[in-house]
Amino acid sequence: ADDRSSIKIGYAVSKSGGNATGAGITTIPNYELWVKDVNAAGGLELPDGSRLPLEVIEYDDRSQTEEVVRAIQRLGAKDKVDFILPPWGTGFNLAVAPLMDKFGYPHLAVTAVTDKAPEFAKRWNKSFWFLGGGVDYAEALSEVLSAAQEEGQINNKVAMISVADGFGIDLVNAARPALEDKGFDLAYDVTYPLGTSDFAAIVNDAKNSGADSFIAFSYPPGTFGVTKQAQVAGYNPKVFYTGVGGAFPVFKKISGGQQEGVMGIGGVQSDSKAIQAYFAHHTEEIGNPPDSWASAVTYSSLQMLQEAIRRVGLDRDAVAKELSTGEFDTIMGKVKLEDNQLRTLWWAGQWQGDNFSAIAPAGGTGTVAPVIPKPAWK
Amino acid sequence: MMLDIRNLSIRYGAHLALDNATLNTRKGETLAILGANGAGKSSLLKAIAGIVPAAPGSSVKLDGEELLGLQPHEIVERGVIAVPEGRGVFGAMSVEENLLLGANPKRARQGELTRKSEVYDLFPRLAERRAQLVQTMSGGEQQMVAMGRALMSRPDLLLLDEPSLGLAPIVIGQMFKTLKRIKDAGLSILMVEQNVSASLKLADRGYLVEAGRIVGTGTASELKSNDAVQRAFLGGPAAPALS
Amino acid sequence: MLISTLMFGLVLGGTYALVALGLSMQYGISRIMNLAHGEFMIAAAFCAYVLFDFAGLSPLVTLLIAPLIGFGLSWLIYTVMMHPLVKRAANRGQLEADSILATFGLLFILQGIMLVVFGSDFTSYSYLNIPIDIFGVTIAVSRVVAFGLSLFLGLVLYVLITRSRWGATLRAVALSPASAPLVGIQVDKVARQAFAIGGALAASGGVLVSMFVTFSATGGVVFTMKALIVVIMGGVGNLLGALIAGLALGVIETFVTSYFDPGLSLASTYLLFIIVLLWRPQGLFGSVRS
Amino acid sequence: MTRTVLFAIAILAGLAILALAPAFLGEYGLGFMVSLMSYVTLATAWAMFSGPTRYISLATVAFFGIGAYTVAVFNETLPYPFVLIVAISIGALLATFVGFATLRLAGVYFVIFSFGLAELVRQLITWFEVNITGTLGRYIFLPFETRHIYWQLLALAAVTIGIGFWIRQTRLGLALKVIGDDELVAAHSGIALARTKVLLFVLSASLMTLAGAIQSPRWVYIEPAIVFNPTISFLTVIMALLGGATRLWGPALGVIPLMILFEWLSASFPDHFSIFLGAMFILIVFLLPKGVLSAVETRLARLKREANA
Amino acid sequence: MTALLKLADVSKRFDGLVAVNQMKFDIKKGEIVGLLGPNGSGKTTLINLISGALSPSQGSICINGKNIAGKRADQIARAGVARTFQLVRILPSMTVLENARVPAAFGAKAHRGSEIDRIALTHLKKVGLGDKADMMPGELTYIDQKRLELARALAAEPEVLLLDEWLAGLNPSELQDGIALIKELQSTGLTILLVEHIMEAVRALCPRCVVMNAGTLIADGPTNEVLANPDVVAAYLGDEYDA
Ligand SMILES: Nc1ncnc2c1ncn2[C@@H]1O[C@H](COP(=O)(O)OP(=O)(O)OP(=O)(O)O)[C@@H](O)[C@H]1O
Ligand SMILES: Nc1ncnc2c1ncn2[C@@H]1O[C@H](COP(=O)(O)OP(=O)(O)OP(=O)(O)O)[C@@H](O)[C@H]1O
Ligand SMILES: [Mg+2]
Ligand SMILES: [Mg+2]
Repeated sequence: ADDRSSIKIGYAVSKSGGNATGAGITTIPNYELWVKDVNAAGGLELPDGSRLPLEVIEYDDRSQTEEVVRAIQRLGAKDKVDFILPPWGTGFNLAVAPLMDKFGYPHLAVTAVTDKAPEFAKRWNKSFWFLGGGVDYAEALSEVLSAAQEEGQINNKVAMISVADGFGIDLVNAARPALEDKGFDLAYDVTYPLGTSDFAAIVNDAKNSGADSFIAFSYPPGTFGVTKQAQVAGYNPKVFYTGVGGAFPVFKKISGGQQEGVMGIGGVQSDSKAIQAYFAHHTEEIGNPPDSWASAVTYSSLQMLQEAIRRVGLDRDAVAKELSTGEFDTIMGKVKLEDNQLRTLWWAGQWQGDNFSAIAPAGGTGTVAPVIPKPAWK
Repeated sequence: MMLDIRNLSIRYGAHLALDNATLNTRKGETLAILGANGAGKSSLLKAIAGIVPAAPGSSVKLDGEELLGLQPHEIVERGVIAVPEGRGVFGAMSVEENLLLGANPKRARQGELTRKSEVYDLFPRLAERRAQLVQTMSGGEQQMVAMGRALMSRPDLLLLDEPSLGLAPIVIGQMFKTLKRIKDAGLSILMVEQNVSASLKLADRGYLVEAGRIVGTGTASELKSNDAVQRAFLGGPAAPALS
Repeated sequence: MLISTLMFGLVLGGTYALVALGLSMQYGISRIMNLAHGEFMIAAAFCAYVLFDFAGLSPLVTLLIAPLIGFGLSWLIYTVMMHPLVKRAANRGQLEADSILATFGLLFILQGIMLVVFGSDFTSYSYLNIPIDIFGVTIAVSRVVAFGLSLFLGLVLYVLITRSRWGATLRAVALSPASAPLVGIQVDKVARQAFAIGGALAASGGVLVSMFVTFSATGGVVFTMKALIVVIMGGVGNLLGALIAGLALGVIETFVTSYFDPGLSLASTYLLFIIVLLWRPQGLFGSVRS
Repeated sequence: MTRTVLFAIAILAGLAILALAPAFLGEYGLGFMVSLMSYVTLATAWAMFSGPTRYISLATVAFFGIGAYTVAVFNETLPYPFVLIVAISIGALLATFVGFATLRLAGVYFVIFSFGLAELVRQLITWFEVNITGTLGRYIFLPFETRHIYWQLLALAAVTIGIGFWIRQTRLGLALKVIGDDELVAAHSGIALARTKVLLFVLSASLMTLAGAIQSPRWVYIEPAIVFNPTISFLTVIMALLGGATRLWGPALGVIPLMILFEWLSASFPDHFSIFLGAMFILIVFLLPKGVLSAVETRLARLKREANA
Repeated sequence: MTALLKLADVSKRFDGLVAVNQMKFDIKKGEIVGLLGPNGSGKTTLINLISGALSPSQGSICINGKNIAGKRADQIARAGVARTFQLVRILPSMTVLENARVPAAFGAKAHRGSEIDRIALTHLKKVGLGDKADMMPGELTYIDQKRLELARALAAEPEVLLLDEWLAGLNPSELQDGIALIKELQSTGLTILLVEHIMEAVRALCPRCVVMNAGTLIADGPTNEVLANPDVVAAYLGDEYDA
């Protein structure tokens, strides 16, 4: 912090192309919000108490891996930014991981769901993995279902559909043994291709399977398609679980205001003051509320970065070390990474009232009890 | 006077295909344009029909109104119908549809059905093949379609580019008879034809084109007995006895 | 089971046909392979969404307005952008290449504008997402409406194009634009008309689809591709062909989903498409000819 | 003769300079060169078949993706050179099959067929992975730095252009041109249509497959949706058309300005990239109707004429 | 002397239509035979069958005793059959010379290197296009395009040449040149099957004619006899034709 007048932050995200929707909901608004917040406070605070404003360099990776790789090379080698924020998506985070490592940037891989996170955290020791792996979500869900079954709320049949991409398959591969372990019978279990737009036949078959629990390890817009189709078909399983998108604010509109009781991946501690403030702040600044899964995690990761810099300065090795070992106050509460991974995460949530509240891990901080059965669609 | 062409020049890039041609037809007259290959005959017809642009300074007037600068479809609406080289039929459509389209110009809507049956009388082959796709027909049959379609447009002036090309002798005979009938009905015809003897039999007057210039004109009988025409067009060295 | 599969398939196929009709006109008649077709649909979908969400206007009302805008806009685009290309093109191949490039550019512009205006979020609203029982099968009314309309539009246009004189001029322009002027057809005007009608169809398709599909600014390509496949399968410019091909795709997809494996549903459509092309290289029903 | 020698020397010198690029280009510049070489290979290989025959193929990414995917599947079990051989074999096999299957298709039917093919391959691989192997998403951990990948791609691009040059010298090139003009005439002149077309298609596809295989280690994580991204096919077509698909150097010359344009736009207008890109495209179509190469040539010819005058 | 080209029971059906029906005739080496018939009688179809553009529904077509029926066009071309097209087909993006180079490189002899250029130029000169070698074929007149097509067929150095109305569209004096050109070709030992509607040319060139009507052979023999045959007159020549 000698003669510099700002801190350069760079990132490359999908602003166009197929990934723009995902990035546009979870990643970009939070980056913008954070930069705004920091600069409004006079800049990023350094150990000596001085503040330097953030200067942002952003690129559009156009949803192409090669582009995101190149953009990171550009940020690291040409723009020589001080810190690089991660791109959106599992694949993209993995694609940039070796480069981030090579350039020595701490890599806060937030929107990456992978069971190999422990391995990766070792391979690239400045990488941090925030969103767990398929096994975590699948096991948490099977816990929820198993508890409900023990209560006699649902039968032991499950209808499960999954989208044929890395995310859906990771989850379904983990869910099968987890559910069977708990004595569930997979009455219907199919995988549909990415890009499927019509779920009439699938929902119909799921309905006919006699299962009380319906699980869709889906991606938007599939998540929305399944929901609408379930409403049309009058499909009212006692548990209705969807994948990505179920926790998006737009889900309320998509379900025609009938989101109550719908479960999904993610969830937040909706009674936490910090989270409520964050939601309000986000809505005010960005124009719409954040999603209730990875948005808060994204913002928290940025808060961690900010705090680490405040503690140790701009030295990237030191920041990485601090992120790895320190404890941080974030909107998600106190956060401490374990082996460079965020493990204190909410794995499943449910729409209760206006909030998508965390319901798993059972008994974890801020989780609420699931409401089963879900009220029928009107 | 019906068609009045003055100083018509046509350029393809640097190449002057037609050089200051001046010619005219009277109403009901049939003109034959004679000339060697590449002389510029087809280009002349195309310019009248508006398919190729004329060089500045040219003028083509129909009943006193300038045609140059009009779009081809506007020229069609004035009754000038062309059957260009290569015929321009709608290959992927049926015979019937080609004729229907022939009657597309507004001027041709009236009396469409009678004209169609006239055309079918004229070319019974077409009547047999109403529904056949034109592209699957023989070359001669396609020529009939083109002629039939032009007649459907109720032309005042027909521009024919080598109408007998590829037709069997029996059909050529019939066609010239038909053209005679068309002519007698009062239509004007401007015809490029290599079958010189047949065309001079039909035509009232003719023009000789050579290398883009009009080098001679005369009545059909004058041309028939003209030495140069004899040599060039009526059999050349094979028929010197005629001169 | 069989009945329900068939019904689901037909209704889905109706959507495919709907998506394809506009492109069939634009590509089949005007010879413009409009890669921005899907973006047009998305724009219409946003239009329906905004009017519904903020002005409470029923999409069925929008369905009367949007096609007019689509028509006008496409008219303009043809005049300003496509016409010079058409005039310049020495042959069909040249025009094809040029129009692919130009409409690819248009695609990005439209997508970019929508990204700026509407953001990248998924957008959806529910209208007529209410069940109706047909032959004991429960289907969303919105989809039935879309199905009915695509059937209606497809058939009406088909009849017009194959039976009327106006249709014959359209086909003449499609088949041999060089010969059309000989029979007094103003090629430029007809091609513009067809392109504009294609735009109107795309707009109505977009409005209808918006009632039951979640869309986003970047999602147009999916529609374009489906449309292209349907158009080609049915025969370029052949609206009845497009209708039947669309329905066939929907039915096959649903049958594979129900009786075989949903994982192969999309593969099966491509497979069907490829088999059809190999079997009948000019599409199921040939091109524009009757 | 001396001209040919000079030309050969110039080419070799150019290659040598390019090969030394890692020494003076930073990581960023090198990354840019990797993309550049990759697209030069793809566009040149594309034009090898599609230029003369005028069959616009959107199957580029089918082969590119197969290359990448093969590396993802075998990189842990086979030595790298063998992986490349496997990739090229699979690509060539598919191309042979597709080549023969599509012989009867022309024009836009071929265009959409080739697009459908890419999607079909992607769907089938996905299905296979989901149902048979149960892994979707594979990892490539090969010890390659950017410069290693760059050198491989540079060599591949050079080979591709070399093959293009060689074809032009042979009867094969002439045969292709005739096929592009009129297949019937070609056949009646004694050209074996099927064999010629398939041969070229396979050659072109094999090069594309290799490009994908070589580039893939850059992405670490491979999923069908990532490697079968249709954008790659579209960009390849556009670059080749922009440069001039019927010329040897055309496609390469189309790649360079577009890559620079992309780079500039995505840095200068990250939020409006699409709009500017689209506008640029339309401008290009209108201003350079015959491609960059011929525009450059006309300009040069005019300069020469003015100099002489 | 055995037949160079021998057709036995050759038929071709299109959907319902029998375009060629059990055609049967032989052509000896060096012979020049006229193939006549009304429009749509199947002449072009027969040419297509012999040259491999279409494959026969039944029958055999032998060249030098080898059956080529059903072989691909390129195989037949390499077996020594060359053809022209009724509607000219040039290769528009290649120069005149390149057009002619193609068969020299791929035809029966498959020449290499500079030999290709030599052969191509020789044949261009032969048809009178020697000075237009560097033009684009689109700039040629229709007739010159036909010349180019002939040159292209000749550059394949075939044994059998199939001419589909190659003389159509020539004016009378050009016709004489054309006839002389074909005579010259024949004198080099080329075997020619010639489809033509111009009787003058047929008489001048072909000692023997084969006549088709509706796909069927109706006459085969010396030209004078054939043209006097009442069936031929009725179907093809018409009363007007003053033989
Ligand atoms: N589109 C064109 N581009 C360039 N030159 C052309 C074009 N069309 C014709 N020409 C040239 O113009 C001249 C006249 O051509 P035109 O077709 O009018 O001759 P024509 O008298 O009809 O000959 P033919 O009897 O062979 O049909 C020829 O030299 C020809 O090469
Ligand atoms: N591909 C096809 N499909 C259907 N019918 C066809 C096809 N090709 C030719 N025919 C028909 O076969 C018959 C013979 O046609 P062909 O072209 O051989 O006649 P031709 O004797 O060459 O006539 P012309 O002297 O007019 O050129 C015609 O009636 C034609 O309509
Ligand atoms: Mg002419
Ligand atoms: Mg014929």
